[in-house]
Amino acid sequence: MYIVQVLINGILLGGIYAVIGLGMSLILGIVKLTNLAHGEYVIVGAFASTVLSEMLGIDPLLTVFISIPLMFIFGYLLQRILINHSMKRGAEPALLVTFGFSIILKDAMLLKFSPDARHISTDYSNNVVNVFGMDISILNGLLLFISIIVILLLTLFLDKTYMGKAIRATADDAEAAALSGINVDKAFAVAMGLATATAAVSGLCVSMKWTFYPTSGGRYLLVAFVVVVIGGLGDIKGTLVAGILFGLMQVIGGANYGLLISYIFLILFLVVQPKNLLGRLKNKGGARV
Amino acid sequence: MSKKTLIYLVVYATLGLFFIAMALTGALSSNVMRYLVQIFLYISIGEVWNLLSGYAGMTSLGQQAFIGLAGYSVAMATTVYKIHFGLGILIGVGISAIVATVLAFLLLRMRGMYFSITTWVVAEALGTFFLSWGYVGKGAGMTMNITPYPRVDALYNMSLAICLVTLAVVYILLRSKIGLGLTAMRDNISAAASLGVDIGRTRFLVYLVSAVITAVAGAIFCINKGTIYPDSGFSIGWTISMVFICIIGGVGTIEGPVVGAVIYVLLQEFLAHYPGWSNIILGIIAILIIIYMPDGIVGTIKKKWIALNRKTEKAA
Amino acid sequence: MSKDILKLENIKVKYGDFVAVDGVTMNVKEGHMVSVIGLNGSGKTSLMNAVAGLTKISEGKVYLGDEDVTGYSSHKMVSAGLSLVPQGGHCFNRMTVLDNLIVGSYKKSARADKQKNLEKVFELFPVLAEKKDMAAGSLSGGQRQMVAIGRALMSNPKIILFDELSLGLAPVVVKDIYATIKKINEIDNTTIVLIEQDTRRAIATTDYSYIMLKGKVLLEGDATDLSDEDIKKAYFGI
Amino acid sequence: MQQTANKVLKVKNVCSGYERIRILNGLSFDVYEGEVLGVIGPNGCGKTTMLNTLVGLIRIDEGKIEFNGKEVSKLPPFARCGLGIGRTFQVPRPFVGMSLLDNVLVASVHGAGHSIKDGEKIAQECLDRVGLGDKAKLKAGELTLLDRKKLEIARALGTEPKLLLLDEVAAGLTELEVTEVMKLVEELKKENLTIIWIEHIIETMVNATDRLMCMAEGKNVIIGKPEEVVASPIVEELYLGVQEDE
Repeated sequence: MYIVQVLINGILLGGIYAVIGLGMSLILGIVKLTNLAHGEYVIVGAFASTVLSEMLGIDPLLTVFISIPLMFIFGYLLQRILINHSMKRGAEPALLVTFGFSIILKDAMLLKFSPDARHISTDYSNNVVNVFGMDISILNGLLLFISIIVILLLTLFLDKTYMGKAIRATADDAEAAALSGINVDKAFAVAMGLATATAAVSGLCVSMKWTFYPTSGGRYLLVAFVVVVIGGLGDIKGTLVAGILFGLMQVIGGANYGLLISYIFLILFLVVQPKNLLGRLKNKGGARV
Repeated sequence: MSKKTLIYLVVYATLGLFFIAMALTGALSSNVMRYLVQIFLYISIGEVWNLLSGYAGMTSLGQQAFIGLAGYSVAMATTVYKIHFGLGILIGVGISAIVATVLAFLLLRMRGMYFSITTWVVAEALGTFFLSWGYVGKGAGMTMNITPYPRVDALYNMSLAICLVTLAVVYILLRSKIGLGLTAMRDNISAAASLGVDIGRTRFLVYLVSAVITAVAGAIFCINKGTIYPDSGFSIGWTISMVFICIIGGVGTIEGPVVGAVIYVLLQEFLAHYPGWSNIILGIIAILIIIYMPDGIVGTIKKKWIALNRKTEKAA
Repeated sequence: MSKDILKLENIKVKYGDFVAVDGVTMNVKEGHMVSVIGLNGSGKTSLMNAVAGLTKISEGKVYLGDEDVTGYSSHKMVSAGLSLVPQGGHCFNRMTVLDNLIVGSYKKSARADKQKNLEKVFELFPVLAEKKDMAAGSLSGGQRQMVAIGRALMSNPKIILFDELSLGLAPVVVKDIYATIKKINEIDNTTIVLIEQDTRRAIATTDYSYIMLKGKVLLEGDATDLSDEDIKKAYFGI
Repeated sequence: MQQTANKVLKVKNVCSGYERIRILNGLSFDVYEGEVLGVIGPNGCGKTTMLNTLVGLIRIDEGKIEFNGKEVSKLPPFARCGLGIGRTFQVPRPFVGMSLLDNVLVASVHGAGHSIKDGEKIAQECLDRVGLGDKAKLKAGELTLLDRKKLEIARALGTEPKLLLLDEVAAGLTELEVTEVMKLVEELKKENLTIIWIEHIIETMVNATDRLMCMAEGKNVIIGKPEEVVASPIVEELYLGVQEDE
């Protein structure tokens, strides 16, 4: 029974990890940019939820309706004004610009919010329901639900809308996309906006689930990397599976070794094959995911 | 030896001798010495990061691994084993060299962002490991137990020594056969490979040299601070400083990191008056330089200089 | 009867100090099929990429109808009515054939005609209708070329530039695609510019031809003006 | 005469390409010692890919490359260079931040294995041979295209190759400049180097090469005496297209 409980906890956490990885995955897969500031975006999202729920006195879950559009505009403008420009100088300058940006954001948050630990707690934070003898945290369930909604909406957007198709086309072949009438700079900016919008959601999850600091960004950036590398670039379903895998690692490893296990896993992974595991298994026809 | 080489050597030797003489005569106030310690150490780690990123195309975000390893080596040597801190530095260098060699097997197969990310993850993993390792005091860290504790002039001598050694090593390396290949790799890697440069071996050597020098400088940094804990020793902040120094000064030149380190330390000192703002302003400066002055200060001046020379030649 | 739809005035394209196109002037009449012929390195692809806004024009002017479109980026060119089908087609390999075509109707003014244009494309290339839900990357080279052509048609272009359609394709497939292009030209009176290495086929199919060598137009004229001998002399020097 | 000469290079059924696109598709040919083998073929037929595969910049998927009786198919580029395969790039890739002398020095030190001191002398000689001797101190980034092309050749010579691969040395140059580069290659021929030479100007290739190979779709279509190859119907068809009466 204990094992089933661990599995359930891991899967519930997996949704959060998947959304954290999702934003990273979008940018890597579409814009072909390693965004070292993604962890800070998550923390910005966490502060956004904290501040909004305090200021407006609303349930933290509702803050996403404000923080998502705000974060989208933030990401869109950032890409349009700054990053598109630096990407024309090559991959490395762009990488370093995002690195610089992560530092600026982190210290700006330190300045504004002090280095203290933060956490949003609600009346239902610690409530548990019992289903078939298993304890299921209501909060974890809610967060998983939100995560899945976000993943679904994003998939729908990319599959069904003109802009979504344009973004996928740009990811496949930017030159051919431009020749089809797509403004590639704009497509990139929308993709970045979507990525920062997912960070608003992961920020909410982080703020309700754990304590966070202005300096926590690096940790979530690494989480995002692990999820992306395992799940594959720009592969949304793969990201969900990888998120759950990561969640299980955390639950099994516990507070002390969870992170370490995933780091080692990631390193081994990168060494063996810097592509993605799920994709490879798919190609070989071995995995059913 | 060309005229240019001679000028370089004379300038370096004069500066080196000047700083040595300053130490011997005791003409410097301890305050000035404190800045110079920082500058010398940052020059050292900046120079080797420049070798890695600017020449060999290996943008490492995990050099702090070697700073942490060396710092902990000194701390362990002096507190647990009660041996001289110099021996501790040597042990730190040895451990760093071994770790670098093992890592090289994994890292040198990777390209671009995968290399960058893996170096960072390795450093983070080490930090996380030390955080939960009771033997090294977990998150609380350790205090250097050195008696008598080295004073600022001793630290000055040590950091001046490592700085001069680093510059000499980098200079000789770049002048050697390996450096020739390395500079070629910087400009065009496939052409270099086609002309007979062994890319893999060159990369390994550069990685090893950078690990060793970063370890020595890191050990002195930690002795200067007096304590080490996982969040300081394995902090990404070390890499941030290296990146800034090289971007501001200019990657791919010897002089770049020297200029960058001086500006970095002075700027940080100046920005200390505005607590909390220093990294923000440094970050903005770095981004502006990447976009508008991609060759850094030294590179831009060099280009302007060449353009100016050409103009006067044409005019003549 | 017809006016010029595309006018190139003394176009130069440089990459650094490499002069790829060295002062080319062309006038393409509305509804015509025109070919630009040359060996590789002659500058014909550089010229077309620059006209379509993929690379920068160093000197000269481009007019589309009466509009000065010099220096327009690619997506603005498409909006203005000029499409380029690049060398090798370049499909969005991970997207379905249908999605590839829909992306072609991305520009605002073409969206309303999406259904009509889709039907037209499927009529021209029935095989694409059969495979519309397959990933473009899984198609054969000729079929990918069809997707690229269809995608260009989806944007209601006034003029389409085709860069080396026959590259790497089997002769039978090439013949089919050429026939289809002729049809496109006839149905909608769409102006066509073919960039080709295959001299004889190009001259025989089009109304007017430009032969380029080393960045310049060497010969121009219609099929009666350009003899095999002239061309051989230009190419082989014999 | 050629038939009795040694085979320097044997290429057997070689396949290679990028990621999922296969460009060379069963390419086979031999090169005899001391000859100049010209390579022509329409755009996209795999000429440059062939050079990249021969020097090891692109991994070989199938087939075998033998150089002087030794299989080199799996060796990294620097090792093949050390055995004596030198090449130029179609679009020159100078080390822009280094002087011309240092550019060639990389070749003579790493490729040919000289000490820096000896290497400098040899590098200067190589620069003299291509007519860049007086510009040795200039930075390579400041050169005109013609001089960059010459530098490509000087660097390739610096590796002291037994087999020299030339990739479109004339592309992008004006007529006058082409003549100058051609003269340079003529001189190299006299030194009994074995050369594989890709070029588009068929006219010059007919005069300047001993044998001519025409490629299409990653294969060797025809190889033989230059006049015969140019006159063959296959080549005419490849370049001019099929004669059709419509």
